[in-house]
Amino acid sequence: AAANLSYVLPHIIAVFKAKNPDVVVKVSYASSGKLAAQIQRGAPFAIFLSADTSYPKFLYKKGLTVTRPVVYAKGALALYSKKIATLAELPNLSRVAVANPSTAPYGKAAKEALQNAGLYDKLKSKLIYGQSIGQTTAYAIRAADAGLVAESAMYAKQMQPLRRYFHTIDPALYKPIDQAMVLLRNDDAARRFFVFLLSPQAGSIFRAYGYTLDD
Amino acid sequence: MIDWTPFTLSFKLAFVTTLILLLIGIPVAWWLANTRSRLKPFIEALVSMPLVLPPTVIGFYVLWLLAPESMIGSLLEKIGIEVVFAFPGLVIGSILYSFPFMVQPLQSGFESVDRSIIEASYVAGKSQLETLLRVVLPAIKPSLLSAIIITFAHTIGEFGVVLMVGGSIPGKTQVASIAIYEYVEALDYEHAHIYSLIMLAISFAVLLSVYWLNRRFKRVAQW
Amino acid sequence: MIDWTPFTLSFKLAFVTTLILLLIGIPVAWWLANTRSRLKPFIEALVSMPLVLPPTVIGFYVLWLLAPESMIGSLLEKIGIEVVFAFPGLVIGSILYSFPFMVQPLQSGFESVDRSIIEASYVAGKSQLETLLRVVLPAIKPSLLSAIIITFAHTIGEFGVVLMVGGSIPGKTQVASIAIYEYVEALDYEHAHIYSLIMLAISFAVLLSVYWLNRRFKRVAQW
Amino acid sequence: MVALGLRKILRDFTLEVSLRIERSEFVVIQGPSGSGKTTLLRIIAGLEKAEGAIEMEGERWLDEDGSLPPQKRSIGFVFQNYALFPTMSVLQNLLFVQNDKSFALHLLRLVDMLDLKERYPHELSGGQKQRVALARAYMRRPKVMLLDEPLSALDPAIRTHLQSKIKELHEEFGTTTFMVSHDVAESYRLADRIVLLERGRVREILDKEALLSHKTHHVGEVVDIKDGKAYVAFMGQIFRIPATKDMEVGQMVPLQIGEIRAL
Amino acid sequence: MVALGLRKILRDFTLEVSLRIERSEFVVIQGPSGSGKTTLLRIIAGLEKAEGAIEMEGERWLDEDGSLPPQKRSIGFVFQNYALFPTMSVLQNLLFVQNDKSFALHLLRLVDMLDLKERYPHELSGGQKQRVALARAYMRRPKVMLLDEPLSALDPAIRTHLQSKIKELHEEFGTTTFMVSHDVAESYRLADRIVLLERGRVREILDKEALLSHKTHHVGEVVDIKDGKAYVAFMGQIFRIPATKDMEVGQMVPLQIGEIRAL
Ligand SMILES: Nc1ncnc2c1ncn2[C@@H]1O[C@H](COP(=O)(O)OP(=O)(O)OP(=O)(O)O)[C@@H](O)[C@H]1O
Ligand SMILES: Nc1ncnc2c1ncn2[C@@H]1O[C@H](COP(=O)(O)OP(=O)(O)OP(=O)(O)O)[C@@H](O)[C@H]1O
Ligand SMILES: [Mg+2]
Ligand SMILES: [Mg+2]
Repeated sequence: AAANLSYVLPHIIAVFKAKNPDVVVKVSYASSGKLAAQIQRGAPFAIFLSADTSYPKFLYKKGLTVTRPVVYAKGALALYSKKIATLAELPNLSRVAVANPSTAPYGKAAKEALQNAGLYDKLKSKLIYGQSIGQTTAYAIRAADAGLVAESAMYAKQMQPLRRYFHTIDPALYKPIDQAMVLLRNDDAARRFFVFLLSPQAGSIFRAYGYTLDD
Repeated sequence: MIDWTPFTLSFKLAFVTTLILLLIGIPVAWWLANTRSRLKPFIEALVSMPLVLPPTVIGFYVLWLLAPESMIGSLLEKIGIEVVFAFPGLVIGSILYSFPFMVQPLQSGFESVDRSIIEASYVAGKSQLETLLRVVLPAIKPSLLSAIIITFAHTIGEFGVVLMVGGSIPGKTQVASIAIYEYVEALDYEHAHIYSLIMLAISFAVLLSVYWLNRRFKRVAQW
Repeated sequence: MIDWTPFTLSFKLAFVTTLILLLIGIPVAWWLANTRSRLKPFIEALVSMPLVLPPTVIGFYVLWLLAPESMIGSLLEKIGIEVVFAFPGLVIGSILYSFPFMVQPLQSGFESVDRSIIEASYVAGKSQLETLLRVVLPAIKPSLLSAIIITFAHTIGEFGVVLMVGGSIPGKTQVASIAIYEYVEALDYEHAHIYSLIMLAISFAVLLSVYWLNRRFKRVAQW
Repeated sequence: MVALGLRKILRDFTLEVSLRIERSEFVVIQGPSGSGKTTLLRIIAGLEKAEGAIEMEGERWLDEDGSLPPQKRSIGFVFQNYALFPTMSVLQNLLFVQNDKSFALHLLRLVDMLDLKERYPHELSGGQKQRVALARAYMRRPKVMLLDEPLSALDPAIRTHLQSKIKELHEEFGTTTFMVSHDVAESYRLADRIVLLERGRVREILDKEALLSHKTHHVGEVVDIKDGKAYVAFMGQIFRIPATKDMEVGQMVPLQIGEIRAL
Repeated sequence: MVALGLRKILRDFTLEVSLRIERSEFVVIQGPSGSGKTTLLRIIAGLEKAEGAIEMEGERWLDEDGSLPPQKRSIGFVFQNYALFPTMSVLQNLLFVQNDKSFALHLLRLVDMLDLKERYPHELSGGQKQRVALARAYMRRPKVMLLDEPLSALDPAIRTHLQSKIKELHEEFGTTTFMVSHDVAESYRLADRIVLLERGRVREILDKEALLSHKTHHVGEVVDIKDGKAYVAFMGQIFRIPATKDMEVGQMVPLQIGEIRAL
C-alpha cells in the first residue's frame, strides 16, 4: 500500500478482522513507484493500493491485474505552517516543502494548486522536494517554513499536538488526488478485503482520516 | 508493544551475508593482492562498482535479474527456490551491495602482510590454503575485523536494496531498517525513535563485545 | 537530453566529503590505533554506529539536529550559513554517514604498520605529525587507498542521507544518485538506465585510472 | 648427488652458479655483501624463479619443464630476517611445521629456548628469535637444510655451542646443508666444502682436500702486534701469543687450542 | 659526563644498570643473547620507558620528573632489524633525516652504497640494508650514537673497513658511542670500555687491558672418565683435564680456553 495510508489502514484492517477473523492481512508500505516495479516483477501481493491512478493503470494495461483500477478514496492537500495560514502568504517565506511532482501524486497536486493560485513561478526557487509525502511532512514540521502536505497526515497520532498548524486548501485549486487500487490475485480472502475497502463502513473510516469520497 | 521479528530478521540477514561474503571475499581479495594480471586494475574498479549506484537502483536491477520472468529467476523457480520477495533475495542483494566492503579491507590487509612469513609457511610444506588460513589471516586480524564489522554493520543499516528486492513483507522480508524507515515515513516518530534506539543498543552491544574480546585477546597474544 | 548538473554535483560532493573525512579520519584512526585508553572499545563501537541505522533515518536525525528550529541550526543561521537544503548540509550528512568507511581501513592500516620505522623516524628527530605524514601514511598506502575509494564511491552512490538533508533541489542538492532514484520511482526506466550507465561509466573511469596509476607507481617504488 | 646450474637476473645483478656436490655434504657459502648468497638459497628453496636446473638426490626440483613448488621440496630454511609467525608462540611456531611436541621440545632445549617457549616473537630479543628460527627449520627433518647466517646475532659462547649442534643434527639426519656464514672460523669448523661467491659467480670452491689442512685447527684474527706479541681474537677472547714475522694486523691465522680448563 | 641509573621490568626479565662514562667515549656492550643489550640502547634512546635517570653531557634525559622525547635527544640509532623506511629509496632514507645531499652522498660512499642509492629497501641484500642503516644513523651528526650490532650481517673485509670508518666518525664528531657487538676482535679494536651484561645486570666493566685477561665460558661434553682424568670433547677435539668428583660421562661442563698456539 502507498505510504500515506499507514495511518488509516490499520484502523480499517482492525474493523475488517473483527468480521473476518480467518483472514490475515499483511501490509507492505512503500512508495507507489517501488510497489509498481515490484508487482511487475512478480511480487506476491494480492491488492495494490496506490496513491494515485497512474500506477494501477500502468499495471492494468500490462495485464497484471484481475480488476480495473478502482478509486477507493481521494486525498486532499493541506497547508502546514507555523508562520502563515493561507497559500497567498507563501511568497513571504523562504523555504516551502512539497512532494516531488514527478514521483509523488501529492506533489503533482501541489504543483497544480500553486500554479492555479498563480504562485508557482514566484515560489519555484524556494521549493524543497520531499521524495514522499512523509518526508515532505517531516520537512514542513521541522526544517521548512511551510509545506503542502496530505490532509490525512493531520490524523496521525504524532500530529495531534500540531493540528492547529494544518490549514485547508481550496479543493478547487487542484484535481482531487484519486487513489486507486487493483486486485492482483484472484483469491477469496483478497477479494473479501477488496470489497470491504469499497464498503460504506470503510468509507467512513477514510473520511475520518481526511480523505474524501464520491457519494 | 515492540515487535522483535524485524530485529531478528536483520541480524539473521547480516550474519548470513557476512558469512557468505567472507567465503567469497577472502579468495577474491587474496587473488587481487597476489595477481600480476594486467586485468587487475579493471577488476579492482569493477569490485567497487556496486557502491556508486544508489542502493534502491541496485535493488531494482537485482529484481529485474532475479524475477521469475527472467532467465535466472525462472531457473531458480524451477528448482523450487523462491528468491525475490523472500529471504534468499535479501541475502543475494546484500551480498552484491556489500561486496566491496568485504573485499577492499581484506585486499589491503593481504597487500601489506610480510611476504617472508608466507614463504616460511610454504617452506614448511603448507599449501596456499593452509597458509592463508593459519598464517596470513591471523596476521591481518585488524583488517579482517574491520572488513567483518563494516560488512555486518552496513548490512544491518542498509534498506534500499533490501526493500526493493524483498518488498517489506512483515515477518519475512521486513527487516528492522525497513521498519524504522516506514515509521519515519508514517510520521510515527515515537516508534521510529524506539526502534532506532533498540537497533543502536543491540548493535553497540554486539560491536562493543567484539572489540572488547579483540582487545583482551590481544593482551594475551600481542602482535 | 541529459542534464549534467547532478553528475557534477555528485562528484563535487564526493570530492569534498572525502577530503574533509581524510582530515578528520586520519587523526581519529591514528589515535585509535595508538591509544591504550580503556575507552578504546567504546569509541571503536561508536565509530561504527552510523552504519547500523538506515541512511534515511540518519538523514532524518541530522535534519532534526540542523534545522533552523534547532539550537545548532539557529546558531548557524545567525552567522549566515545555510545548512539544510544546501550543499553544506549534504557534506555534513555524508561525512557523518561515511565516517566509519574512512576510519576503519585507516585504523587497521595503522595497527599493522611496523613499529620500528616509526621509532626510526622519532629517533631522526621527526615529530609525530611529520612521521605520520611522511613515514606512516606512505607505508600503509593500500589501506589509505582503500579508505579513500570506499568513501568516495560510497558518497557517490549514497542517497538516503543526502535526500533527507538536501531536499532534492535541482542544481543545488539534487545529486545524480537522487536523480536516478527519481526516475526509477517515476517508472521512467529509460532515463534511469541512461543515468545509471553514465554514473557507472564515469565512476569506472575514475577508479580505473586511480588503480592504474597506483599500479604504475608501485612498479617504480615497489613495497 | 646434488647438481645445480642456475641463472637469475635481478636488474643489473646476475647470479650464475654451477655446482655439483655429494649428498649429505655440508656446504658453506661465503661472499661479500650483495654477492648473491641469499638469492642462491632462495632459488634452491623454490622461492625465487630462475632459469636452469636443480637436481637434488635423484629428484628434479627445477628444469625446463618447470619448477617443483617449495612445499614439495623437503627443505628447512632459516631466513636472514627469521620470518617467525607473529601470531604464534615459540612452541606453536615449531608445531605449525610438524605436530610433534616431543621433537619440538627437544629442539628448543638444544637452542636453549625451552624457558621461553610460550613467548610470542615480539617478546624476544634478536638472538632469541634467531634461535627459534633455527629450531623451527629442523622440525620437518628436511633432506636439505638452507641456513642464511643462522648464528649472526649470537654471542660467541652460544654460537660455538650451536655450531656443534648444527653439525650433529646434520650428521644424524644425513641432511645436505647449505649455510651462509661470514665467520671464517665457523666455516672451517663446519664445512665439507666452501663456495666463495663474488658478484653472483662462484669465484672459488674449497673442497675437502683444500680444507683438510685447516681441519684439525682453528683460525683467529690478529688484532694487534706489540713487543713481539700478537694479540689474537679467538672464540670471544683475546689471547696473547708470540708473534711470527709474517703476521699482520687483521690477518686470520691458524691456531690450535693448547689447553682447556674446567671451571 | 654520561651517567645512567636505570631499572626496567619486562615480565620475568629485569634490567638494572648503573654506568658512568666520559663524554666521547666508545663503549662496547657485550653479553649473551637476551641479556638486555637492545633494551638498554632503547632506553637511552627514549624508545622504552624506564625508572631511573639518564644524564647526558649536562642534559637530563630522564629523571623522576619525566623523560625527554626521543626527538629531542640528539641520537643516531642503528636498529638490529635496520628499520629502513620501505617507501623511500636509499638516498631518500638518508635525506629524510637531514636534507643535506652532499653529506648523504659522502656517507653512502663510506659504506660503499653509492651505486645503489636509488634502490628501495626491498631490493637490497641483508648486508646492504645494514650499511644503509649505519649511514642513516650518522646523518644527524648526533651527540650520542647507539649501534645495535651494526656489522653483524657483513663479511670480514667490509666489516673491518667499516670498523675503521666508525672509529673515524666517532673521533671526528666527538660522539659518545654505545655499540652492541658479539665480536671480540671488533670490541678490542674499537672500545675504550667494554660493558659486559648478564641477565640484565652489569657483570663487569673492562677497559682494553682488562679484556686480555677476560675469559669467556664455553661448554664441552665429557666423553669418558678414567684414572682421575676427564676426556672432554670440545670444538672437535678431545682434551684431557683433571676430573672433579661430580663429573659424569655425557654431561656438559663449563670450560675456559687456557691457552692457544699458533701453527
Ligand atoms: N615485550 C617483552 N615482554 C617480555 N620480555 C621481553 C620483551 N621484550 C624483550 N623481552 C626480554 O628481555 C630480555 C632482553 O631483551 P633484549 O632484546 O634487550 O636482549 P639483547 O641483549 O639485545 O639480546 P640479543 O643479543 O639476542 O639481541 C630478553 O630476555 C627478552 O626475552
Ligand atoms: N628486487 C631486487 N631488485 C634488484 N636487485 C636486487 C633485488 N633483490 C636483490 N637484489 C640485488 O641482488 C644482489 C644479491 O642479493 P642477495 O640478497 O642474494 O645478497 P647476499 O649475498 O645475501 O648479501 P648479504 O650478505 O648482504 O645478505 C644484491 O646486490 C642486491 O642488491
Ligand atoms: Mg643475504
Ligand atoms: Mg638485541
